[in-house]
Amino acid sequence: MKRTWLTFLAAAAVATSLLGAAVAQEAAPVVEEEVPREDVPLDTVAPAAPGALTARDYLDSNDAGDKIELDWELSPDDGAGSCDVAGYFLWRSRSASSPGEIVAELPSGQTHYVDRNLEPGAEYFYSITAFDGTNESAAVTCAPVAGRVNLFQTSRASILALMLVFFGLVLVFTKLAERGDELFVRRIPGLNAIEEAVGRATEMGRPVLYVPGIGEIDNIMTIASLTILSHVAKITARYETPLIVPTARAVVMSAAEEVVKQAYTEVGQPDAYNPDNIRYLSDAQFAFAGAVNGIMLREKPAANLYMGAFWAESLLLAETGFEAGAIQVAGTAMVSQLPFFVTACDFTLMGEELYAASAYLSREPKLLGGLKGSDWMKVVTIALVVLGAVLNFMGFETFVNWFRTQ
Amino acid sequence: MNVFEKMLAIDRRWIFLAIGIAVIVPFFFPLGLPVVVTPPVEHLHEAVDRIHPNDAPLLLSIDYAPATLPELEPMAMAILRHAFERDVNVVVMTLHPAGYGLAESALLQAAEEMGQEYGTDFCFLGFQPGTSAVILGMGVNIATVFPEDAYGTPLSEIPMMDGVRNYDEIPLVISLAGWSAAEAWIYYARQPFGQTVGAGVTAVMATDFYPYLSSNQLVGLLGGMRGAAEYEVMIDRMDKGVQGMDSQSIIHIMIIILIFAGNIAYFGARRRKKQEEAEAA
Amino acid sequence: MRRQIPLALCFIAGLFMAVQYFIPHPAVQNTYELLLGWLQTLLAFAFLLGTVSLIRMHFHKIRNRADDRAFSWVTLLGLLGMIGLGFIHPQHQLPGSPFNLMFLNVQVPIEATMFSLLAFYIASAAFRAFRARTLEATLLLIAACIVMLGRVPIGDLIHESIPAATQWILNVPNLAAKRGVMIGVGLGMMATALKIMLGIERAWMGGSD
Amino acid sequence: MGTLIWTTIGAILTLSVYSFLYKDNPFYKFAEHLVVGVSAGYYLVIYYYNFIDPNVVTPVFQLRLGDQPIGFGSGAWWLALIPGLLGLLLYTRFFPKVAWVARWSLGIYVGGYAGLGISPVMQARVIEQIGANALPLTSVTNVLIVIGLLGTLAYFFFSMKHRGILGVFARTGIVFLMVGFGASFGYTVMSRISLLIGRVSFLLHDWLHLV
Repeated sequence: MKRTWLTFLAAAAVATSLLGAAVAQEAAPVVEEEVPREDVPLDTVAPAAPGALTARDYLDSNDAGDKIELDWELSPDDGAGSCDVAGYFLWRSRSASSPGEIVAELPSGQTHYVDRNLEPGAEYFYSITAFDGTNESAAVTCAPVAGRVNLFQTSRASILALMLVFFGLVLVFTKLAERGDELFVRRIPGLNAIEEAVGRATEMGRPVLYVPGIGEIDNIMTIASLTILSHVAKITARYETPLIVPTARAVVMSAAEEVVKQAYTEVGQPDAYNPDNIRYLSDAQFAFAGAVNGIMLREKPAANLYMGAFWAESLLLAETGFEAGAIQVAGTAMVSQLPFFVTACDFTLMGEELYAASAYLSREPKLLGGLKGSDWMKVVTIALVVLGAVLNFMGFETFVNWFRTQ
Repeated sequence: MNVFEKMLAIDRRWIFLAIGIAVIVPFFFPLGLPVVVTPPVEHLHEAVDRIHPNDAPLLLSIDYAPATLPELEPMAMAILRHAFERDVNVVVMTLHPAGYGLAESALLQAAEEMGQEYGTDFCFLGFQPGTSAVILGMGVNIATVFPEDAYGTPLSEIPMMDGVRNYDEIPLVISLAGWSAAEAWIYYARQPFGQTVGAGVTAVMATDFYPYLSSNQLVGLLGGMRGAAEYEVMIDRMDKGVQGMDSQSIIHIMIIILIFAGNIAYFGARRRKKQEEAEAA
Repeated sequence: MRRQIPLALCFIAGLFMAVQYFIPHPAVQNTYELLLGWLQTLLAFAFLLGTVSLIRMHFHKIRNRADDRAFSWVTLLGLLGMIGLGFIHPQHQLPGSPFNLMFLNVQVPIEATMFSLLAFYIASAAFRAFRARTLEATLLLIAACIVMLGRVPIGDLIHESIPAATQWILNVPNLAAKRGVMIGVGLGMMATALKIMLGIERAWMGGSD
Repeated sequence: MGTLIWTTIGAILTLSVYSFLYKDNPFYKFAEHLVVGVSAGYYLVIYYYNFIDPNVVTPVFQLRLGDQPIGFGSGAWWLALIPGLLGLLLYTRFFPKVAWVARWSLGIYVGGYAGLGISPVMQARVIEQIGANALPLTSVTNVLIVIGLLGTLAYFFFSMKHRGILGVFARTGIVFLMVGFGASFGYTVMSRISLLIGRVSFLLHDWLHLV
């Protein structure tokens, strides 16, 4: 209690001294208004009006035309003259006849403002006045202005350009592949490991666990994982080894059901498909991880395959799987989780290898085309990086700035 | 089985037990290992120090969720204590739907400790959904985004908010977050409005934030529990951050010893095996 | 009908969403917001789908008198209890409401504790898997040890250059590798997205007709 | 009193999960099954109030009653029926004969998100990284970063054998990758231990008031 009082007193003391200093130094009009002193007559002289006001479309060629940028010159009384400008009122109207409403109250010394959330393309009339706390100056107006509604955001041109180059490459190689050109793809280590792991599980008469990550179906890693799942399901169907697929997303579960059912049908084992083994567990990250840990210890799969998007649960799964004595193969493009899979699993498909694996396994020429396109895009990227370094060294900034997007 | 093989075959539950003990013991017997303060923390401390007492407020956005509470709450406590000790006014808000209760409890605890008065020294705005829209909107007018505080009082009736319209009247924003909220403050308050922004993030995220420091988009940065510990050292009030550092130091050293032990055992056992094979042949 | 319509819808939705990024025109942006709302709503409906299969799975277990059916009851009661509290209590998100209390005192502690198991697992993984078998593995191990030391106060005490070394590892080799993976992964993602839109990659449809 | 009961529940559940470190047991199984149920219920309520209610239920009912539109600016109430219908189509998978209809919704969903991702991925993961990496080669550090990036990219070349110059770069790449992985592992340790400290603090301080 005592402390509260002391603090309060100290605060009051500091506040008073600051207040005093402020009044003495600047004769801040706002303070004057709040504490009128009787010996000073009220200010009745309005400050001089601000100088020329200009308004133009903000980000001329980049936005929806709903922002307008305003600049003005300071009032002669702002920081000079009678030195009593407290700030400016910015007025906006849809017609020339009325000043409209105040859209912003700006502090003295400021000469720039961006008015947002306007109706795109509509014409606005702006005016500005200076005020000293009691009086307002005459208004300064400017020509009416309208935001321009743009059809293309030029600051994103580099994105579009590289995108078109990349998609062009992918499509060209896809066409080549369709025509029957042989496309070489290097063998990805770790892919053999998947087959070995499934083989081991069969020998031991124990199930295979396939976790397609906790990403949604719209996550590209999940899609790649489903392609790999189809391959794994065909092997387990042939060996008649149970395949357990726990999922964290309902849509992924339905897609996984379709994929596995189809794979079993294709190898002529439709009856071996057990819908109870494709399970939805929980959307909550650690509830899911906990439940998968339970499966590992209770149903004792001999091979654990983790393919897809994983977050912090990666190590929880991989360490429990190790403790349960399973062979583990992981694959993810989540950079932050790769270290844990690399250390805790027997094999890991790193980063892009996950996508490459899905294309490799499907053996579909069209999918391989995408891989080849990505490779050539990497060549383009390398060239750009080297070029950037060289040009930067030589002092050309424009090139680098082209890559700074909004 | 020789000693190396025994080491390799050790039940990992012994490791778990050792980790458990290493975490619990410093709670009862603190080691008090010295914590060296690094520049990013020092800069944030200075930025809070520059705010005038009982004037324009510090805006503290407590954006963490329960999962990252242990790393980020000590930061919130240290910053709040520092501000309150200097009688700096503080406005607290949250951008995380689960952050409401966490932000409120940290604020009220610090305020009670330091004898601060609601409304005149600090206030709590609560939660608003729509991260980027909230931050952008506050740059224009805080009262349009938060017309009233968390308890239904209009902002105009809160004494300390008098004259506080938007970022122009806020000398510093600090965001404490375990997700992209801290970056959102950089993108939507620092870039368009030139607002001074500081951040406190988890240790995992901290490395991604160093570029913002070097480009001056952040005035200072607290990274993980270590950042909180350093701030506690700066304000000379040790709490959970410094406490945690003891456990952290012990376990980090322990893991390094484990790595070495694992390697010695592995290579020892392998050599032994090779010798045996050579003898057998 | 069965394949063509979904593929066409997929293409149209994908094309629009990709192109809107470059067109700030309000007509396009408003449509974009509308469509985004639809996608989010679809997500919510899909979530319900998961809940239905969760209930079905545990219902089966109980009906088939599985050994651990008692635990299926636990799941079902937890689920129904939470839904009940959420819909009966109108202000379910406010602090102090039963729904919120259940979240904070049941879900949060269990999830947070599961998360914290990682502290134990990280130690056991370090012990059994960090082996200096090859040059690459040795580098991984050394980098990990230096960074670990550089993050705690005791590192400063051992040698003053450790924090600087840590920062260098994070800012130079780590940055280069992360960037490389990021670019590679980014290209893979875009290629896959394009293939999905064009109907080349159709794993999401399952296989048959 | 109420607080004590709730804290005790949280503490018992915390200890139940930790018991898993010793071995799988009924306490862990209880916590595991409970959190699966509770979290499903939690998300269901949250998703309903955040997405289905504002995007479907409220606009349809309110606009029919002639109130102000909420959620959709364009105003036609039937527009809000579309996401609802698409959502319901997902449930056709419970009826094998019409199960394929669910693909219509799925097509929009998968396609929409695939398209949505393309441009931001190009921007954040490719273009900005190239821009950030266009460093003047005036210091050892910058040279190393450029070499590391080129090496890592070379490692992810799939359509050529890793021989010759490509092989050299790929080998360099894997060296950088491993150092990067080691660093990530090392700096994650602190966060994970913080979580454990948090739980221990909850048990010792908030629950038992020992420290």
